[in-house]
Order: sequence, then structure tokens, then C-alpha cells
Amino acid sequence: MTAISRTGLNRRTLMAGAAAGVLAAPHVSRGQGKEPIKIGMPTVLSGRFTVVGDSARGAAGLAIDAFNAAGGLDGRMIELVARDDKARPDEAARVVRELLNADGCHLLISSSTTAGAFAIQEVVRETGHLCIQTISETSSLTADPKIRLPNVFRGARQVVHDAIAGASYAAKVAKERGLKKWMTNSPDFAYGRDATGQFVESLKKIAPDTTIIGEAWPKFMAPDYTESLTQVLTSKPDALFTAHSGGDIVAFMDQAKLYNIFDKVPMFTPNLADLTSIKQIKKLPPDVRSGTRYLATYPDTAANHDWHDAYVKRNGGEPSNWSWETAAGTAFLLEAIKKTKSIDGKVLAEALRGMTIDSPFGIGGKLTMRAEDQTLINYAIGWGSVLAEPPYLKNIQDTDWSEIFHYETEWKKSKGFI
Amino acid sequence: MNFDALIDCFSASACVVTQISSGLIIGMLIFMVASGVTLIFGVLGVVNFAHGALYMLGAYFALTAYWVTDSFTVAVLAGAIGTGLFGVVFERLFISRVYGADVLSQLLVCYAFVLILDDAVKAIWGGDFLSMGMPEAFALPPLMIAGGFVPPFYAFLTAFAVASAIALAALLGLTRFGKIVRAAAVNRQMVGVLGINTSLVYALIFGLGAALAGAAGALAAPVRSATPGMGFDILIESFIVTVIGGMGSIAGAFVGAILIGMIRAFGTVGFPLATEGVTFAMMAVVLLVKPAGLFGKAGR
Amino acid sequence: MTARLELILGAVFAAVLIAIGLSLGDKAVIDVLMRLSIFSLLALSLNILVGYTGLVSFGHAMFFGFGAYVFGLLMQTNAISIPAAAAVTLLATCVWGAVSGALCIRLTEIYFSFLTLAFQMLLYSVIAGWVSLTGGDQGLMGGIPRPPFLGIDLAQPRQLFVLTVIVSVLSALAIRQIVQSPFGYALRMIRDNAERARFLGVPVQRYKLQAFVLSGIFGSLAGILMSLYVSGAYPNFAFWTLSGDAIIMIVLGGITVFLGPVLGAVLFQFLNDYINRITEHHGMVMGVVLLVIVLGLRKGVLDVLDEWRQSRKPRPEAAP
Amino acid sequence: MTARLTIDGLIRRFGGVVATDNVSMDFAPGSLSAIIGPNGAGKTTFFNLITGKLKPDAGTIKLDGVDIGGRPEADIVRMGIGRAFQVASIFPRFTVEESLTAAVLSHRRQTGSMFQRFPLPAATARAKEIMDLAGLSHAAATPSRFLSHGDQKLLDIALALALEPKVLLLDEPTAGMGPDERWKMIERVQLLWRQVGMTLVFIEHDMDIVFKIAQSIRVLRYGSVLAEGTAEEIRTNQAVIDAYLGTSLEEALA
Amino acid sequence: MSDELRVQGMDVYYGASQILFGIDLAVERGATVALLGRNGAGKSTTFKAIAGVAPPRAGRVFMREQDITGFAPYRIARRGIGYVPEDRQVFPEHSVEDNLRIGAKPGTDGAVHWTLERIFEVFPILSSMRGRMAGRLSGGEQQMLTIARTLMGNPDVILLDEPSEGLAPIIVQQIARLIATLRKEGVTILLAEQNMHFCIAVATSVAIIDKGQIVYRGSIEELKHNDDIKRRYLAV
Repeated sequence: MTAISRTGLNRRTLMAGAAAGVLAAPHVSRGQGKEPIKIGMPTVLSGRFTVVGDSARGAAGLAIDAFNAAGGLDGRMIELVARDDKARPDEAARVVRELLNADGCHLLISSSTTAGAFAIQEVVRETGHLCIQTISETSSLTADPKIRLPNVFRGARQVVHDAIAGASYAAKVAKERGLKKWMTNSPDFAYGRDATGQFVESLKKIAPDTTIIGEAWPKFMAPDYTESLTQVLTSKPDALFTAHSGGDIVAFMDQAKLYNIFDKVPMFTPNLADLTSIKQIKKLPPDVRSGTRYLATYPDTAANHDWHDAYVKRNGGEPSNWSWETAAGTAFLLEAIKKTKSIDGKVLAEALRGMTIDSPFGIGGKLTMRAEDQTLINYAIGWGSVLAEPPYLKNIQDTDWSEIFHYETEWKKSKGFI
Repeated sequence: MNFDALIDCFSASACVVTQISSGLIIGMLIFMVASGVTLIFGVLGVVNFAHGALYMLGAYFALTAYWVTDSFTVAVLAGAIGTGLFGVVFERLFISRVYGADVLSQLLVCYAFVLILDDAVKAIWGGDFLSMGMPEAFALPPLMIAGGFVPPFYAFLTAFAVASAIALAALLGLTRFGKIVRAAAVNRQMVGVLGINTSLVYALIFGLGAALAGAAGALAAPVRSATPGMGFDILIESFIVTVIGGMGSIAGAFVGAILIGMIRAFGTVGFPLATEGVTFAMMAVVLLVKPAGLFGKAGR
Repeated sequence: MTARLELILGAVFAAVLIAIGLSLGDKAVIDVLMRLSIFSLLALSLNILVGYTGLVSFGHAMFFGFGAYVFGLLMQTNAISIPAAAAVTLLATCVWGAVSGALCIRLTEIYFSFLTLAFQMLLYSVIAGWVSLTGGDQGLMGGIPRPPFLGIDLAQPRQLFVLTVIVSVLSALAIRQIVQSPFGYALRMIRDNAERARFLGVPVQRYKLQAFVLSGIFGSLAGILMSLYVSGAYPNFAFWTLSGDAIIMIVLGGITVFLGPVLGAVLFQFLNDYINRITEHHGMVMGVVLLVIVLGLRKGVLDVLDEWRQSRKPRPEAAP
Repeated sequence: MTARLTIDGLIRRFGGVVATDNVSMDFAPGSLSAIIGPNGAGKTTFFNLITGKLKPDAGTIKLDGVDIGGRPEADIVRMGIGRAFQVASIFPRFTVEESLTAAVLSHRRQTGSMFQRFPLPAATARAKEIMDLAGLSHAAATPSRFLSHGDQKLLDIALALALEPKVLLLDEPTAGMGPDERWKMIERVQLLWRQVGMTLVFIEHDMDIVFKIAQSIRVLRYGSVLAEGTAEEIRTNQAVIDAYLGTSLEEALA
Repeated sequence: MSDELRVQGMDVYYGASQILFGIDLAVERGATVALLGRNGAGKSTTFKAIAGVAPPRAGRVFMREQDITGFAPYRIARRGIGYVPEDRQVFPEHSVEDNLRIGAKPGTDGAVHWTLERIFEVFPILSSMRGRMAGRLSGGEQQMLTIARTLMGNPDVILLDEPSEGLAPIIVQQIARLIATLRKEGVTILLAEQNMHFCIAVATSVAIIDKGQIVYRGSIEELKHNDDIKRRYLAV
């Protein structure tokens, strides 16, 4: 029996539903033992981002299963209530309210995509519930003090970290290979703009002699990149950066392949070295550089291999970047619960600030929840050349977190965040 | 806005050739879908909001067939024929019940199927994106034409779409079936009185429209990843194309599709963030100036 | 029913809703009631066009989004009070409604529908594309400030709830007044037989435009309430799927009976929320429910009841 | 006595076809006239020209000496030419009383009001008068779509009456009715005409009806006036008989 | 001789209003029966009901003793009934030849008596216009075309609804000659007309319909000499 429940449709629910009509009355499913701790998870379970929700739910479920198997919190089990937000921010806001108010969830793991994450941020700003964001990597969510909330933590990577890591790596390659003229091609939505803007900014700082000679912003989820790819052909850059991800980067590369664009132009992306993406690429161009998203072999530790195998065993498919992010966020939450023996949001928040846990995804097996901006740091992040076969990435260069911190601080200052 | 870039592009044959070819490709896939929309509207009088979902079905049928047989030809046939058959059944069981009904009923029946099909695809093929990859036969370097690049697969795709357009025009213009179809569009009752089973004709037309969408989905499969809900964008685009070209006009759909393709291809160079707005504005202008569309007959 | 009686019933209804919401003290109930109020208002406003004037708009959500964004942006300036911002927003809606409406009503039937859709998508692409102003796909970020006015503090969920219910019920009464006025009957004449109406001296085009603008104003008001409720505005508010949802609502509930859209909004939200709670395959379930209603009932729920009621009336014999 | 409605030299072409070919006729105030003619004779076109639905290519149409030719329909309606349609043109979802009340409101230019409640008592009172006149009172609360065919046509006429027309044009008031219904209908029309005292012109195919009630009969054929006169004159007019029965073909076929 | 087509007690309604009241009609094989009546008497409705376009609410229709009541129009056509509607209804944007081809089908016996060549022999005027858009033809030519189009379906019975309506005398004569030719070919014809003289010229027997009821049946000879009937139901 898994801990994941879709709020069982029991008789009581039905009767309450019938009696109260549309007033989906709060119903706390009382089991035999103690009342479970309910964690609400708004996420995408339909449409084009179903993969996000599946990844997140599977990862959180794995962690919670283990927690419950170990006896829960003094015998109290944790129940995960995952619900579809249809990748719509307004629906995400509604679902969160419903999870909190109707289902009586005590805590939240928000696995909504960026727009939904910001909508959820506004809800918990009002309700004050503790919330771990595990999918949105958009920097401002926690970096911008106007948006950051004391009750919201990010268990996901952050765009600015990726951008600095990428720029640092790209700068080295650029120096070696003389890549001066760069182009970008990224989706026109929050994550795409953020990832690209911050990469470009960082690259200019680290390698001042590079220039951006063109940028393309295909509509987000646009199935077709032809016109922006041909623009690359016309502009003849030395290298290209893209922040497409998931199915889009696969389509992007499939379409680019037709023009043999990346035969001559090296491609840099933070998003390709992920098991769910890389396996879909049928023909890999010779020179593609990617940041690590999720690979069973990075970090190449027994803990990571074991986690990967456990995930596959429980959920069937391969874990994705969203899986490890949610796993990390969930681990922090569970660790805080264990430590404080509480489910009070304020108590947990206090414990989470600055917490360091053992994790397969951290540098040296440790992850830290930075106190000052309540965001995840010290996760393993590296860049390398993409391979078509396992281990999918070679010559991985680990990013030095001190470099990330350095440029991150500069970036924050430039934004007026600190 | 960057009109300098646009001017630069127009002064270089390489850029012009490349962008025109990319506009053609974009347009041709839209045309394959839009031709079905316009055909079904023109003959059956139904605005098929579920057409994007049929495109999606085509892609998934093609993917499955490709995995089983490893043949792209079989994949395209499976996409087209499978979706076409689905269309015939869909028309007989559901669409035929809303002929002559108000547009609201038609809209809702189709919308219900969009919901059902998106979900069914997720249930059958899973929610993850799927990719076919380029078939061996097309894994070739791009052709060089006047300094511009044209990938062989896209040349094939364009040729396929143009061939479909010609075949469709020939079918409707030259064959007895086509003449019956056009006659039924004008006067269904009289065609029936002449001993022709118009219900069958309607089902076949819906099936044909569905098959075109399915073929488009199959053709897109090597270059676009398949996900539930993937038909949404192309549905909207084919509506724009249909409205601009004239509801019911195949030629209009062809011209409209190329127009949209070109706006996107050159818009990316000159006004990358406004291309979508421009297409909607164009649709609004056409509706206002010539509500029946560029090739539509007034007062349908 | 007289206007006075309706006013009393409306007041009683609002009072009951508020009493339920506040006395249960349950946030879930308040949430549900607020959303129902807002979507009922959206559906009612759309039905001025669809049910009473016979104009099927596919783009009604543009007013919802317009209201939410204009209001949200005004509030984010921190320079204006809530009622003033709402007034300015509704005024702006009038202008936008008059401009887009003047163009849209020149067309009829499916062409009208498509033109409204085009205008809506135009607005949507402006919202999605003008990132520096609107925040693009992330919506208006940082929340919508809700400074107290006249002793009302809308940052308090319970006060916002009370206000939302009152505004919605008042708007519903206003819409009721409009559709029951001589003007409302002129709209019905246009719906039933525009040619005949013209021949009886009804200025058909002018009235259509007025109906378009009025429907927009109430749609915009629903958007304002929504932006207060979610403390933000999102591009989805102006997307065609929301227009589609609004159409589904009125078709579910019925377009010929005044409260049909309200019932439809309730049914739709119930289906949406409840199906979403019990199954991941909400698409299939919702699709099947829609099919049953459209192909089975062929009308909205209240339409069916109304038809049944009318058909039970004794029919007169032919004129003696 | 001067005519109420005077038509002079009216011409209307559709492409190459002359649908109305130099038609001149006039109708005295308070007269009751029928227009007959084989299918395609241009009767409905003639009505469409008078009511402004079509614009004449040439000729004049004068109502009490004022030329109304080519004016917009709405103006002509307000000037006093009412019309009922061959296929009853009504408001299917309105009850009879609502339909007439709305028509009265429109006539009184009161439909713009959003702050009053429909129906306004004064308008209802007037609607009831018209209902009585038209013999529809028994069906006051019936939705129009449920009315019998005959009552629908009566309602169409009653709608026109709400505008208090000086001239009322009826296009085949008995079309599509059973034998008994026709007589009831036409008696009702005759009664209306007597009570209201307007000028009434109707198109009709049922010759029994035409001959029984029309004071004067105009015969149209191929768009032009073939004959004009009383029932007896028309009945014996050889040209009219030929137009209806056709000329003998036996010689041609021999 | 057996009845090719028989109609029994047929009632037809449009919505709530009854148009036809218990129509009985029989057409013998090879006969040319005229259904005479004034405008609005119910001739067209009778034809529409037989052709399946306006299905009867009561009564039965038999074709060669087989019940075809309630069949879809195309099935009725395939049973050998060809229907030429009064308002012609050519396909205006199709050429004359295409109009004819759309109508082409073998007869109930599987044979093809009417080919394009034969049609053009019988309708020389259409031959010279085979490529022209049907919408551009004159009224008389369109009438010829609809008859020819129906013949292409090799019908056993042809329902001709007011073929002479609105046509110039010279054309009416041509159509009358054509009907005579068809009769010689053995086609059974049911003809609706207002034009009594036309009927007298072409028909073998006559039925008169008035206000939705058949009020008279008889031979052409009888009708010719029955002035009372003529005046009551047909003339002014």
C-alpha cells in the first residue's frame, strides 16, 4: 500500500458530497490508527506536462513510503494528496486552497510549474502554511525579497546557479575554442527568459570578449522551431545556448538535426543531461554540452545508484530532474518533521532554515537549505559533453559552489535584492 | 522590433531561401490540418473543434506503427488511415447527431472529445513526451539552394503536403465523388434524391478530413515530440488559416497556411515577440473586411 | 416577479450565503462560495449575449482578463483605492467593449464567434507578450495590494468573501433588471427574429452593441473579484479555454432561464472540482458528462425543466 | 377621393430578369384589395419594393402623397406601412401577449429603457386591445412557437397592427392552412379591416376567398399588371383565364 | 396492368399544420398521370412525401407493391423513383455534364438505358452547353437539365413537379414534346401541374388536388368537358 492517496472516495465523502452539493465538505479520512499527517501536492497530472507531475509524485512517494515504513512520526503516517493543477496558475491556486481548506492538508509540497508556483506563493502568503517548492527554478521565487516568504522553501535547483555554472563552463570552452559569437534560442516564458538572461549576463562577466549576436524566443510549447533554427543558419554563430527542456528540447534538436546546425555549432544547454530527455534523442550531434539534470551516474555514488534503482522499482519509469528535486525537497521536510516531532509550520520553518541533510544529490553527499533565502544549495552540478549512450555525459566538470556564490551575490546586488 | 534585421534578411538570398522554406514547412503542416477543418465545415457545416485531437491521434498511431515495423511509410499510413477510420466512426456516432444543431451543441460535442481523447492518449501511451526520431532515409544533410538550406525531410514534407493539396483538389474537382461532395455541400437533399447515400458521403468526408489531420500528425512525429494535448496549437492555427482563407475553401486554406507560415518565418527575424499578435490581428481584419474570407463565397 | 420581490429575495439569498460562509467558519466553504459567486457572475454576464441576444461569443473571457489585469495593475501602483480602481477599470472596459463590440456585431453567427475569439486572443497575446508590464506567463506577481477603504479590509478573507457575495448578488439583480426591462425584451426580439424586430422599428445594431458592452462590464467585474480572490491575475483569465468554460457553464445550466447560468456555474465547478478530486482521468469523465448533456438532454438542465413546464400548459385550440 | 398608396411606373430587375415591370396601381383609403397571379408573377417582389426591403430601379411609391420609394424599411414602417409575411414571422419564444406588448413598446419608442420593468401597463393594455381585435386573446399566455399555424399567421398580422399602420400588406394570409382554417382566417382579416379602417392589400391564391372578400382585384403576370377590376370582371377576363389555365398545346404537339 | 406507384391515405404535416389529408393515388406502369391543382393545393408536398423528402405522418407508399414508406430519399431513388422538384435545383456551380454525371446510376434492373450520349440526343440543347455552369442556364434550360439529370438515374417512375412553371410558351411546348417522348420510352410519369392545357396535351389520366385533398379523378377526355370541375378547382 502506498502512501499516495487520491483522497479515497469513501461513502462518507459521497454522502457529504450529496448533502452539501457543491460544497466539497472537508473530510478527514480517519484510519484505524492515528490521524495521518496530510501533505498536499499540487502538480501537473494532465496535458503536456504530465511528466512533471508523475516525476514529482513518484519521488515524494518513495521518500514518504520509507518514512512510514520506519514508523512514521511516532506512529503517525504521512499521506500524500497529489492533485492536478492542469498547469494553470488559477487552477493551482484553487487546488492549493482546496487541499488546505477542504482536505485539511497540514503541509504543502508544491510541484507546480513556474506560473503555478507563483500563484501558490500568493495563496500561502495569505494562509501561512509551510510549503516546499520543488519544481520552479525561477530565481526570483526565493531571491526576490518581495516574493520570498518565511514559510516557503525551495527544494529545487535555481536558475541563477545553473546559469553561473553554465557560464563558467561555457567561458572555459569558449576560451579554448575561440567561441566569440553566441546566439540564444529559448522559450518565451518565465523559466526560459530567466535561464537565458542570467546565463548571458554571467557569461559576459566571466568571458567579457563574447558577444550575443542574436536571440530567438519561440513561443513556449510551440511545437515548431523551424523559423528560429533557420535564423541560426543565417546568423552563423560560434555557439548556441538554449533553455528548452523536456519534450521541447527533443523536438528542438530533432528539427535542428535536419539542418545539421549542430554539426558545426556547439550547443550549450542546462537541460539535456536528464534521463527522460536524453533517451528520447535518437541522433546526437557531435558537440553538445549540457548541465547535469538527473543522471544515475552523477554524482557517481552508491547512494545515487541505489536511489535510482529504488525509484525505478517503485514507479516504473526513469527518474527525471523533477524527481530528484522533489526527492530533495521532501527529504528536507521529512527530516525536519523527524527532528522537531512537529507538524507546526513555524517550528518546521525554523528547523529548515540552514538545515543540512545527507542526500545522494549533494556535493559530498550533503545538501543544505540556505537560511538567508530559504533555497537549496550545494547540490551536485556539473557540465560535460553529452553522449548518446550511458553514462550520457563525459568529462564532467564539477562546478565550484564558491564561484556560484560569488557571482550569485553580484547578481543579487545588481537586482537590488540585497 | 528589429526591422533592420528584416531588411538585411531580404537582401540576402540565403536568408530569403531559408526563411521561405521554413515558412512553407510550417504552413504545409497547418494546411494539412486546416484543409480537413475547412472541408468538414464546407460540406458538413460543422466547425470541428476536435480536429487538433485527431492530429494528435495521427502522431500516436504513427509512433506506435513505427516502433512495431520500423517503417516510416507504414507509420504515415497508420496515422492517416487509423485516424481516418476513427473519424468515420466519430462522425457516425456523434457528429451526425448535431448536424443543423446550433453551434453551441457542435462546440460542446467536439470539446468533450478533446477532453476524452487527450485523456485516453495519456492513459494508453503515458503522459511523457515521446519522440520518433528521424527515419534513416531522411537522415541526410540539408540541400543547398541559392545559399539557403532546405532539409530533405522538409522537402519531402512540403512535397507530400502539396501532393495532398493537388490530390484533394483533383478528388474534389475531377472525380464523380468530388462532384457529389461539392453538390452535397450546396444541396444535400437534392443529392440524396438522386439516389446517393449522403450519410455515407458525409462520413467519408469527415474520415478524409480526419485522415489529413492524422497524416499531418504522422509527418510531424519525426520532428515534434508527442504529448497529450499536442493538438491544441495547431487547432488554433488552422482555425486562423481557415477563417482567413475562407471557411470551406481548400484553396483558401492553402493560401492562408502559406501566409501564416511566412508571417512566422519572417516575423521571427523582424518582430519575434509580435508574430502571434500579428496573426490574430490579421484574422480580425480579414473577418471585418471580408467576413467570408479571402476565397470564401459571401453569404454562405 | 416584481423588482421589489427580487430585491428582497436577492438580499435573503446573499444573507443566507454569507451566514453559511461565516457561521461554518470553514475556509473551504468560503472558498467554494466565492468561486461560485465569481463564476456565476461570469456566466450570467455571458448569457446576456448568448441567451438573451442570440450572439454566441467565444471570446467572453477577454473581459474577465481585462478586468483582472487593469484592476490589478492599477492597485499595484499603490496610488489608488479599491473602489476607485474598480470604477476606472469598468470605465476602461466600456471603452474596450465599445471598440471591439462595434466591430464584432457587424458579423453574425459563426463569424461573430470567431471575431470575438480573435479579439480575445489578441488581448491574450498582449498580456502574455508584454512581460515587463504584466509578468507574462507568471501573471501579475507580488500580489494585489488590498488597502482598507471605508472600514472594509479585503485582505481579511472573510470580509472579501462578504463583499464578493454582495457584489455578485447585486450584479445578478442588475442583470436581472436589464433583461426584464423593455430593453431586455428588445434583445429577446433580436434573438428570436432580428429581421422582424427591425421591421417593428427596433434599432437592432445599436442594441446589440449595448448588450455587448453591458455583458463586458459584468464580465470585467467578475474578473476584478477574481483578481482580489487570488490576489493576482494570470494570462489564463483571458485565454479561450476560460471562454469555453463559461460557455459550458451556461449550456449546462440552461440559457433560457435566468438562473440557468448560475446553476451551470455551480454544476461546472462541482464537476471540475469533484472529478478532479476523485480521478486523474477527469478529462474522460468530464467529456462523457458533457456528451450526455449535449446529446442526451440536448439542452441545459433548467431549459429542460422550463420546456417541460411550458409544454404542460394547456394549448389553446385554433382561433375560433 | 385621393389614393392612400400610389404606385407609378415601378420597375425592378434581377440580373436580366424584370421582376416588376412598369407596375402602376393605387389603393384608396380604407379599401380592401387582392393581388393574384400565377407563381413567379412578382407579387412578393412587389410587396418587398413597397416595404423597402428592395430598392426599386425606377418608379415612385407614394404614401399620402409622400414618396417613400427606396427608403429604409424602418422608416417606411414608422410612416405607416405594415406587413405580415408569407411564412409567419414571429418571435417563437415570446408569448402572444409578450410579443404584442414588445411590438407596442417598439412602436412607442420605449424599448431603450433599462430601468423599467417589462411589460409597461400602458403597453399591455394596448396589446390586449390588439389581441382582442385579432382574436388571439384565448392564447395570450401561449408561447408563439406552440400556436397553431393559423394563430401564428394571425399573430404576425397583429404584430403589424401594433404599429398602427395606414396600409397593411398581407402576403398569403391563408398559405399552408387547411380548408376550414382558411375561412376563419380570412373572416378574421375582413373583420380587422372593418374595425381598424385601414387600407388592406393581400396576396392570395385561394380564388374563392379572393372573389368573396376583395373589393378590387389586381392580376400580375410576368411582373406586369395583366388586369384590374372587380371579382366579376376578373372572372370573365379571357387573358386571366389563359394565364391560369395555360393556352392549348394540342396544336403545337400535333 | 399493375400499379407502378401507389399512395394510400397519406397525411403530411409541416410542423403542426397538416398539409395533406388522406391522399390516395395510383399510377399504372407506363401511364402519364397529371396531378392538377392551384398554387398551394398540395401538389409539391405530395411529391416530396413520395420522394421521401417530407416523410408522411400517416399512410403508405408502395413502389411495385413494395412498401417504401419512411425510406431515406436515396433508397427511394434506388427503388426507381426519380423526382424532379418544382424549383429545379440544379447544382449551379457544376457544369451541365457534371450535373448529369452526379445523377447517373443504373436502373432497378441493373441496366443503363440513359447514357450521356442518349441524353444529348434527346436534349440537343444540353449537348451544346455541356461545359457551361448550370447556374448560368436559362430557366427552361435548367428545367431540361433537371429532367435529364433524373433520367440519368434510369428511373422507372419520374415525378415531374410543375415542369412548365414560369417558362415561355415555346419552352413549354418543348417540354411537352419531351414528356411525350419519355412516355414512348416506357417511363411512367406522375406530373404536377397548374396548367390544364399542358396536362391535356401530355397526360393519360388526371387527378385534381385541392386544399390537400384529392377531389377528382378521371380521364383527360372527361376533364376536358367538365367545365364545373375546371372552374371550381383550377380556374379563377
